[in-house]
Amino acid sequence: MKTVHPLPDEASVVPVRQPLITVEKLTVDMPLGRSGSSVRIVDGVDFTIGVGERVALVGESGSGKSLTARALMRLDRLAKLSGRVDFDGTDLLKLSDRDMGKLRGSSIAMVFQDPMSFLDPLMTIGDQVAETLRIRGIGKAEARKRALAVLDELGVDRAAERLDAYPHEFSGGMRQRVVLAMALVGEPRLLIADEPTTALDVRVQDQVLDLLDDVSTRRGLAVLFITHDLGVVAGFAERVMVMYSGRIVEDGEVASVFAKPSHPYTQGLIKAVPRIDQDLNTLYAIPGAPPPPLARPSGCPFHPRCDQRFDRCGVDLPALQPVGMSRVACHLLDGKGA
Amino acid sequence: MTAPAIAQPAARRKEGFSAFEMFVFALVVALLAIAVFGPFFAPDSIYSSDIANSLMPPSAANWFGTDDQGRDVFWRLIVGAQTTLLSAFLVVTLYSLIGVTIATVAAAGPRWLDEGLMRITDIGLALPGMIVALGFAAAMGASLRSAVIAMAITGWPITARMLRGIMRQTMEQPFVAGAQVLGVSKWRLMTKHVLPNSLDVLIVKWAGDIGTTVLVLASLSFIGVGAQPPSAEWGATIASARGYVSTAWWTVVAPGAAVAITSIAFGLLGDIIQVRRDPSLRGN
Amino acid sequence: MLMSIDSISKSYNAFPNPPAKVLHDVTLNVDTGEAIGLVGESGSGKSTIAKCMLALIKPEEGRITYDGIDVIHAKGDDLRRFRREVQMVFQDPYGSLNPRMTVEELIGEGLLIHKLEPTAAARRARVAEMMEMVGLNPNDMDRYTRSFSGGQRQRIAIARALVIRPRILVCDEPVAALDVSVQAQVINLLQDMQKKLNLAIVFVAHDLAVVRHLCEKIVVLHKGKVVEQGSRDEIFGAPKMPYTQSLLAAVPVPDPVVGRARRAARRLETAN
Amino acid sequence: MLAFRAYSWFLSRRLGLALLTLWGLASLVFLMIKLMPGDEAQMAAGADASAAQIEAVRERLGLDAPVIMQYFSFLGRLLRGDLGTSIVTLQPVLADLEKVLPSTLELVFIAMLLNLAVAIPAGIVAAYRQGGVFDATSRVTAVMLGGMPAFWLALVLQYVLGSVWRVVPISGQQSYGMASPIVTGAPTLDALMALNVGAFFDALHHIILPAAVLAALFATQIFRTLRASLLGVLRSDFIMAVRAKGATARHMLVRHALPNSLNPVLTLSGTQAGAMIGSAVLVETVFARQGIGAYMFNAVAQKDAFAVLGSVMFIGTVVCLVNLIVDILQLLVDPRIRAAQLGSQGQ
Repeated sequence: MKTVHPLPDEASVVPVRQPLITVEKLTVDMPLGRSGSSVRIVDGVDFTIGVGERVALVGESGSGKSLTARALMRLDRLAKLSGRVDFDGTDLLKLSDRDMGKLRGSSIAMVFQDPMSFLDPLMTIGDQVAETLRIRGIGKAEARKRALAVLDELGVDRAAERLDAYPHEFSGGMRQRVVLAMALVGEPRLLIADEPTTALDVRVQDQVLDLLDDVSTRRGLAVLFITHDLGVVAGFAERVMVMYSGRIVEDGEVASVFAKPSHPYTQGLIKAVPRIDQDLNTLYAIPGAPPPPLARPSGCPFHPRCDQRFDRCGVDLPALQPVGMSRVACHLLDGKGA
Repeated sequence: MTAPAIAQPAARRKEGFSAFEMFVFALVVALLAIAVFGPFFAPDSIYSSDIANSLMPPSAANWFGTDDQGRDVFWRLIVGAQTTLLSAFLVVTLYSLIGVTIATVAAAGPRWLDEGLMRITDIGLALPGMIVALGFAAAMGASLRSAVIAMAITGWPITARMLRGIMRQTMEQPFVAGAQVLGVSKWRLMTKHVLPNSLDVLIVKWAGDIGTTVLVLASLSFIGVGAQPPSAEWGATIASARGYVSTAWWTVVAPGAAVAITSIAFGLLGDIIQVRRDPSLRGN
Repeated sequence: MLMSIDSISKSYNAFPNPPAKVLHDVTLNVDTGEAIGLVGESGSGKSTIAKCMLALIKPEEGRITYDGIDVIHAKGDDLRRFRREVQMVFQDPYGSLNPRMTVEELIGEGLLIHKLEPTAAARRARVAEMMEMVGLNPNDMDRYTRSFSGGQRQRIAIARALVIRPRILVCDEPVAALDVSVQAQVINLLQDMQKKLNLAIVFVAHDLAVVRHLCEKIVVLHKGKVVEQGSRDEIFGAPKMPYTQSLLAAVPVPDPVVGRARRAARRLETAN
Repeated sequence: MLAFRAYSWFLSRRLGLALLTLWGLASLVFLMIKLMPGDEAQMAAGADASAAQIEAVRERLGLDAPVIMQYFSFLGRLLRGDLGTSIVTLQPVLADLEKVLPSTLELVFIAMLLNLAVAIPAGIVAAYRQGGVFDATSRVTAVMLGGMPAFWLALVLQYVLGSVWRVVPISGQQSYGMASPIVTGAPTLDALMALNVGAFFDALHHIILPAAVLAALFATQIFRTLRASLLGVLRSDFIMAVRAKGATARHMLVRHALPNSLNPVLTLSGTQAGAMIGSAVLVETVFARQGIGAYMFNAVAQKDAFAVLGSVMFIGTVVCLVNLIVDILQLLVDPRIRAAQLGSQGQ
């Protein structure tokens, strides 16, 4: 199936999806040295991903987007998590390590930014892809057969011959396919993709996006796509969540967020990106830089850089509130001085 | 993209010293103080024999007992501390100077020189250092001086190899290319940009090296190619006391413990500095 | 013509494997005050060209001439003038500034080694002036760079390069490592400096949108060869070569309607 | 074909380096001989030699020729296996060493087994439970053992375990009357070959303490290296990917983390095998074993400089060979090294 996932019509009613994963008040704290203190990287994040839905999580470095994604699978051993992550009726944060392990790879899988560093250099590609199945007690021959099938599906050329090759013998784009195969072979229902195309050249990025597009449509796979590239979001996702300084500041359908961003940060971000299809005289530049997690400003974390700030912004932390079909965390929505 | 930005402020935070770290610092300072000032208080009798009082067990008069010549073990240890530590410092300083020079010339020089120096270093690394040092010391005539020279000429390869590797890494950094584009001289490039950003690893190594050197020096003396009796150097002291283990254990235990404590103290100092540079190596 | 690169080739020794050729017969020119973009994917040789232009490496074949200087063989006064007039800014804002130098030392180093200001006080004044120009606070002069953000570091790097008034600034992916919201600041600063100082900018990048925004002339590279070069309108409006076309078609557009339409059209084309 | 070319390049490079090292060693030993104070011929001939004997030795060693010629003839003698003559035993040094080598190799072999058998499991557990009780205690132990002089540890343990508690023999290689016919020269091996179980366990009983002391000296290094390497690997990205597949901790450790962290351990144990032969000097004499170390110790004590320098040359050569073998083994084991050493053949 060679189609680009259609854009939901802005005016039409958004199809109601069965929720697959619901995240409530998720916080992630990372310890600081041995002093016993810690820093809050993700600060109370709520969202839902529906069955088969593709959601993009956009943010800059230090915004907490990657840690949010890893928290869903409890992959950071040092991170202290709190809140609720409800997947299919079970709270993942309350599962035993053993039960969580069973879920990883089979219900939720993950692909990462730099495929090379996420492959074991000493194990053949075939063994690494089949491993997800072998761990679950599937026989060697059967696991290998299914690994080969997935590699074929993802367009790895001469997959059968290359099952016994090592990661360093593959090119960047092929490695990303292998990593994707590793994630998909367990037939997960949610795929978390952490900047899977950032390290790739544009043409390879495009192929990988096409691949993700096809696979998720064909398998009804929900995708949480983490990126900082608004272009990728626009071309791939149905919904976008914008993170800033550990919180979600805007969440809505891609079409409406890009057409009419509500949060000043989202507005700035969209205006700040140069475009291949337009000439502009000067780019809009958001002043300053994102705050480090240890030095977050009071009130709305974006207020020092915001050109629409007013008194209240430096004092109160705005909550994420529904606005039409979207959710936005900004005091402007309450009206000035309200 | 996210990880380094988060890790940095955490890694940069200054932390206070733990009780254990304070203890190690205190131990090192105490050892240094003993080595520098101790011998001034030592009685002259430590070099003269008093057979009537030989092999006396520890008592109020002789805290660590006396040896086969009736000399006070405690005061001989104090005097030996100076010999041992001074020699160790000398050895480490000498071979570090050789190592830094060779590494800098190799890193800055043309390819053939780098290749040549590194092959020589490889040879040095491939050979068992203590055995070659033993050979040199034996050839030059067994004495503490021979042992120190032998260890200095066999000790430099690790430093040279390590520092040259680090300097090459530093030279790959964009700021070095930036300085070249700016037109800085080779001398300024090495002294202002490359060396300052490479040497700190070596400083960490120095503390640990003192500990190892104390051990090897004692070993050479024990074998008989280092300090010779009646020197109070610890290795030589153990060598001359080894026949009395069963009759007067203190004559062997005390100097051995002195070597162990010194070597462990400096080794721990090295570890502490290293962990402060790279907190990920730490235990908890 | 300020700098001309005349059919240079370069290979890297990969012994025991055969040497890998990374540049084949590359020719291009840089004129005074123009912004020229070198674009290509990884392995296209764009950074190698930049290094050759800065005389950090030497091509085996071909000539590079800067304002009458034979760059590959330059020595003495010629080399000194070349080093003063051709400067660069790197991608990595963390590795490109010596962590053991203060901002003043960093920016002032060029003034010092080219003896452009007689006294330390005069140097300091020039550094302050330059800091102001690139949007930094001169009060931060005595600080080390470790507490600065990526965007600020890139400003320091730009100030360091520009304080000695070069005529060419080679930028190797200067915004690729920066946060999206900070990229625009640096792009605008470079654009601003180019106009103010009549600076020629050689902009090496993989991001075609940024290149389109900044450069009047574009050189497209693929596997060490120049595939196509031309003005901004030629390359982005009517690319001739299939490689350029495929490269442009793959760039995502931050607009869901346009972006999806482009992808759908392209997939239809590749399917046929 | 590319792979074959790359392999042969790697092998010839390693062989070349080994030959270069041997040449460097020979030059160092020549330098040592020249550093000796006094008349070389006089010393080689021995203290009681007559003037005529001294002149004969001078002639044989070519000591009247220019230094450079002496150097070449020295190299020539080495190539013929002439390591000089001991002035005490009056035998060629090589012949003496051949007799005592098996005993040392036996000691080193058993010490290496003990070393790896203790240090590797300890390193794994300490790294996996970083910061735990085992990590803390094993690190303290490693620091303590690493700081103790081996010869002193040998003396103390010999006294406590041998004289006071009497759980091991005080010294020697075998008990009186337990000798087997000498075939290899290594007591345990000879006992096995003679099918004498009693003698085998007797020899083992004698070797266990010296081997343990030698092992302790080196186990601390293996432990620290493996722990650091494993900690590094456990933090790496692909371990997270393995966890994301749902692997159990055990699977992750055994199949991924450990293979990826063994490389520095392998390199180190190669160097150690050589260094252990050298460190035998510190242990063998304490336990009155008849190995190379004891031979060298006696040579030093009797001021038999030629025997000392011959032993240095000999031990150095053995170490070079061991290093070469380990390098080649490493190439065979690790595809990543293969990739790095042989040049990337990817894509």
